[in-house]
Amino acid sequence: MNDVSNRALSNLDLETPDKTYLDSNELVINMGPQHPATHGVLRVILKLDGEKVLGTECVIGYLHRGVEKIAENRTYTMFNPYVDRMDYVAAVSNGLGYCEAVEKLMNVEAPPRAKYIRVILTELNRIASHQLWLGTHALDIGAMTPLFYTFRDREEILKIFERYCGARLTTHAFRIGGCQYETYAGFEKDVKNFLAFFPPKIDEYEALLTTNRIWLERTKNVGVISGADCIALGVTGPVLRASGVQWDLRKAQPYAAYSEFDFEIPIGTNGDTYDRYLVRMAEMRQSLRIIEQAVNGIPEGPIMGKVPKVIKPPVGEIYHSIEAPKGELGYFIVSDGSTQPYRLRVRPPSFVNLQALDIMVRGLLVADVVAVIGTLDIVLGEVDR
Amino acid sequence: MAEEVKSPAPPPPPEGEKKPAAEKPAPAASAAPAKPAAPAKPAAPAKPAGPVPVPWTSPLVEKYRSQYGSGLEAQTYLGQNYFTVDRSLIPDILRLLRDEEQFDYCVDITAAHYPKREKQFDVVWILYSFPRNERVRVKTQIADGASIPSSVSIWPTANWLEREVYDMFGIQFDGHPDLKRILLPDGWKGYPLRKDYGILQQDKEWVQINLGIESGQ
Amino acid sequence: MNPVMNSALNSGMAPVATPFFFYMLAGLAVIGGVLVITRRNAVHSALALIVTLLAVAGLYLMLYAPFVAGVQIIVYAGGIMVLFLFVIMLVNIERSSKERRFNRMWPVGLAAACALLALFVSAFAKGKALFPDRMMTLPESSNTQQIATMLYGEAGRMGQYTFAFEIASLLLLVAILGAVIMTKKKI
Amino acid sequence: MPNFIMSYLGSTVTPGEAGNQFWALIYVLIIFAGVSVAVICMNWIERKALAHFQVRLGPMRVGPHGLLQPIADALKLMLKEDIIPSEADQFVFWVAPLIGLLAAFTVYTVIPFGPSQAVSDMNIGILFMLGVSSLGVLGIVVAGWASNSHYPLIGALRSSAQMVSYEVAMGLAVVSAILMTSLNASGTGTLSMIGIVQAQQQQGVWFIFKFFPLGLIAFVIFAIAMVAETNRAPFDMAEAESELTAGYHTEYSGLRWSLFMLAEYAAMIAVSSIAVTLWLGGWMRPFPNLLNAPAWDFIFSLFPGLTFLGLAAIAFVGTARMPADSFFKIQRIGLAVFAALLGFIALLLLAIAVAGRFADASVGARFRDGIDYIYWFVLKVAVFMYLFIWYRATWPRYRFDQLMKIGWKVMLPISLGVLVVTAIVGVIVS
Repeated sequence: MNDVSNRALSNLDLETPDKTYLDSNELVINMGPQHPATHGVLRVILKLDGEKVLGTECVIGYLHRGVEKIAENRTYTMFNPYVDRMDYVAAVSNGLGYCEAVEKLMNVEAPPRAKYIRVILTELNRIASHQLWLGTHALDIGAMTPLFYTFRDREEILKIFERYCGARLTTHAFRIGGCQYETYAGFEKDVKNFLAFFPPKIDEYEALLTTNRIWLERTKNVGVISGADCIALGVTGPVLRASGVQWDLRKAQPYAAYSEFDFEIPIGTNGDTYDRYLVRMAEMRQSLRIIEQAVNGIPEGPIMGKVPKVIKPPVGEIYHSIEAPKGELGYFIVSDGSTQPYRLRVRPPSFVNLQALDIMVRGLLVADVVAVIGTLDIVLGEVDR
Repeated sequence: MAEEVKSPAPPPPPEGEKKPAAEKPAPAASAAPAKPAAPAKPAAPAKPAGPVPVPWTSPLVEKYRSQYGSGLEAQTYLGQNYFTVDRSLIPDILRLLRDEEQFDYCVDITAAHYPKREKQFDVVWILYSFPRNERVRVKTQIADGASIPSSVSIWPTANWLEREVYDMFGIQFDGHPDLKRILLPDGWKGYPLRKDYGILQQDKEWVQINLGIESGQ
Repeated sequence: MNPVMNSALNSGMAPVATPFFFYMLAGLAVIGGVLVITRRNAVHSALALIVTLLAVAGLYLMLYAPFVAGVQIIVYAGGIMVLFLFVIMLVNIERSSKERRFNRMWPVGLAAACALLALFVSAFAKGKALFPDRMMTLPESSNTQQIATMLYGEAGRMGQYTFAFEIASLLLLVAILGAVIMTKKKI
Repeated sequence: MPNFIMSYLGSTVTPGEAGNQFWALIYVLIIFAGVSVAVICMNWIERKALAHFQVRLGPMRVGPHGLLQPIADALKLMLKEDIIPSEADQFVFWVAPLIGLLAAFTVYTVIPFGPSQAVSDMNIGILFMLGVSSLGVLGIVVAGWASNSHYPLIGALRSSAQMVSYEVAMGLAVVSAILMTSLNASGTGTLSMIGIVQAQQQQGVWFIFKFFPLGLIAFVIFAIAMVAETNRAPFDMAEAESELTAGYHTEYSGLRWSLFMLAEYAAMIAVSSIAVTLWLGGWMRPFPNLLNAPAWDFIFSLFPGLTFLGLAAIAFVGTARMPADSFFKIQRIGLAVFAALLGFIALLLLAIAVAGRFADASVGARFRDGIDYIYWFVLKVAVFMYLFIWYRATWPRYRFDQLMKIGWKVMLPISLGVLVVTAIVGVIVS
């Protein structure tokens, strides 16, 4: 443990001695904020020896919008759409976390049918997020084609979102207390169609990558992080699970209706990029399992709990977190009894996971930095908020 | 422009922090559910007061209370446990929580600003224990300008989290290896998540110098 | 009359070996050589050196030594110069271009150059005596095979230079191994 | 005058051999134009094929099925502002793309499209080709350095190391093929490109099948090395867009950038030509010794015409399948004209084939054979071009150290072993 902290703490000396860096073998280059492989506006300052990475420093905040400040100036209801803009590839998960946190603070609960709808949409969103990850990650490693395959199939999920709530990306699907919309006619059929449609597509992705020699060489033993390091660095989600820690908030502290479903938590053993790939691929299959159970067992009933028109939680504070596709997404809300949060803190998984980049890439090559950024699956909208 | 736009309804400095101490023994049993958020929904609009914090009793708390006495309060609110501890106890408590109670995962570090209070800031650690599958929050109050020991040596993950708190609230963390702004640019003046920082406020000087525009709005 | 055959007959055996081409290539080689030592920027010098090497390869072609010309291009222009550039790119051009170009050794260099010049002049003056006029016979197509015979010998017989060639190969092999050992910390 | 032209067309020697400089110049111009057109076609085919690999359509707007897209691109690139970074080394920055282009195109002087369809038959042909194509790396290295920027510099470093390394394995594979040329009565081999193909003809076997599997292994090594030599996926480290934005040509734009692209594609065609010449029988049609009756000659000489007929048919079908909307009127007409053009070329080629069969003039027959040779050569090269695209669609990118590991630790020993075994087997056989 101490070892980890030392490595994570060791400061980078990014000063270039006397501007003659070409003289020595050390090269400081700026990866980003405009760079094709930094997934947005991440800027990584790399200190290189030839192509070997001696150290990194992340410069973030280019997309900072002050979401937490905005929250203090909006009512609980008005703030709901803002959370979609953090991790915009998993907007549904963000909404679920926020709505559940406020519900918990108000001590109300969504009705079972709403919970099932939430589970279905959130798991679909998890698949969509993982698809986007897979496509961009493969593109970073040089395989162009999976990107187009995943976008093709992600379209089916977005169509379901669009039919359900009108939006495709920033869905704003849930409301505090339940769901705004009843499922549309044919929702279940659409979801079931997707359940039949998607498994062969996962096989297709895997046929392209899983046993591909180059893919194996590029991902095996790259960006290795141990489970203990993950915990010390607060890394959660598939990255933690790929390091062999079987921990998923859906099982550990079930929320929504997850306690009613039967699914497994896929884990890896080596904690390398390849294991993270396998874990996410397996998670997509598990998500399909959950969706299948949910859509078959979806109960009838109201979709909105008994919440007042004006959301006014009592004085107090609450922390609620869910398992977002990237890791633990938490909301810490302090209420002063008014209609606006007194303080709303988002615990963003991408932000915390990104911290592990440095110890994951030290000693690797530039090409691996790209692979590791891809495998961390960060979304800069969430890192910077 | 800078100051006129305050939050539309300036929230009163909540006394939520004081209240629990006063009402601690009172109607606890009726309102506070034991573990999950209870299905019993309060008929919300009528009753202003919801559930209130109740004392948290567990061997863990007893142990610490006997060790530290009055500097430490343990409470439960809506099934979530938290300590309110004196600032001086912070490094000890955090280290003990990790080393002896297996709270090996620091989920989050954050703060809240109460400008009308004497000790203006609440600093909150949200901890989780993998072996116990249990969360606990540790809260402390500090005054503006006061510093607080860094917990980076306890949980490496605290590095960026503390930097963000510093960035947003201006709270100093002693012993942090690299305490500088993280989300805002380095030369920025002001700490945006303080309550006296308006939502439209910005560091105009920085914007004009670095972006070459009059205003970022 | 077939114009193809016609032109082939008219131009004779050596259509390119004209004084014009010789002086052009020789001039290029000399200009390149001068540029190599006068440019402050090492990369410019390297490019000039490539020009020189290519011009010399052209001269080899004119001397009916196409194999040597090809090897010159592959080994020097294509291989060694790339490595040169590789190294040059890693040193700081800006600083080295500010340094004095000629150090205290320049009188020695000048003396060596003068001696070489004197040698050339004397060779040119006594050329008739040293090299009998027009004794060189043009090989019918290529000297590649002759080189091979000299180096490797013909069936059952050792070549003129086989031993020297093998020694040189061995020397290079040793040099390669030495380089590998010196640069690699752990083998 | 026609006699004059026919004597060129029906000549049995290359212009270089004949020493006719004017004729050589014509050939050079034809090859330059031909390669440029080939690069343009390749550009379109690559985008279309890649698009269809990736469940999308590719260019569809400029011209029917995007047929005019390369031309539009070329125009755009020519008209773009020519940006030279202020900190760049102006002269070197300017000269770098020219080096690459020059090296890529000079190679074509010795590529034999037929026994006499080459600019010159140098007796060190293959050596010259390897040497000149290895000069191409200079352009890349110098471009990366002159940009005075980090990503191009890293790209250039990678590229130079990569190309120098793979040249070794490539050269050894080539030598093992050259060894095979000496397996004749006189025991002397040849470095001449034409000579190598003729040796395959004499021995009655493509060198890829010679001493099976030795020839095949050498060929495979060459086929891998040539992908690395041309910086194409999965060895496109020098321009890996996800790591180095665009590698050595990050700072280049407009015409200069397009020169790099032109050089890259020209180099791809050149190395494919080497592979075809050395292992796949060059210009020879399938089974030239087995099926050598004049009737077979005639049947095989129909292939070029039939190919164009097929292309014309595809274009016609495409025209018929276009939506009937008036919006597509111009596109439909354009495609129909294109199809008609292809059809016309097809008919011309068929007419030449028929004329060559029945005209007794030897010149006419040789002219027909010339088209035949070029057709088969281009067809074989086209297969390689398609493989380049296929690789790019399928594989992720190697990491630099892995690439070097493969080059030095796998390919070099194998090619060395193949060379030695080929020599031993050759001695035993002869």
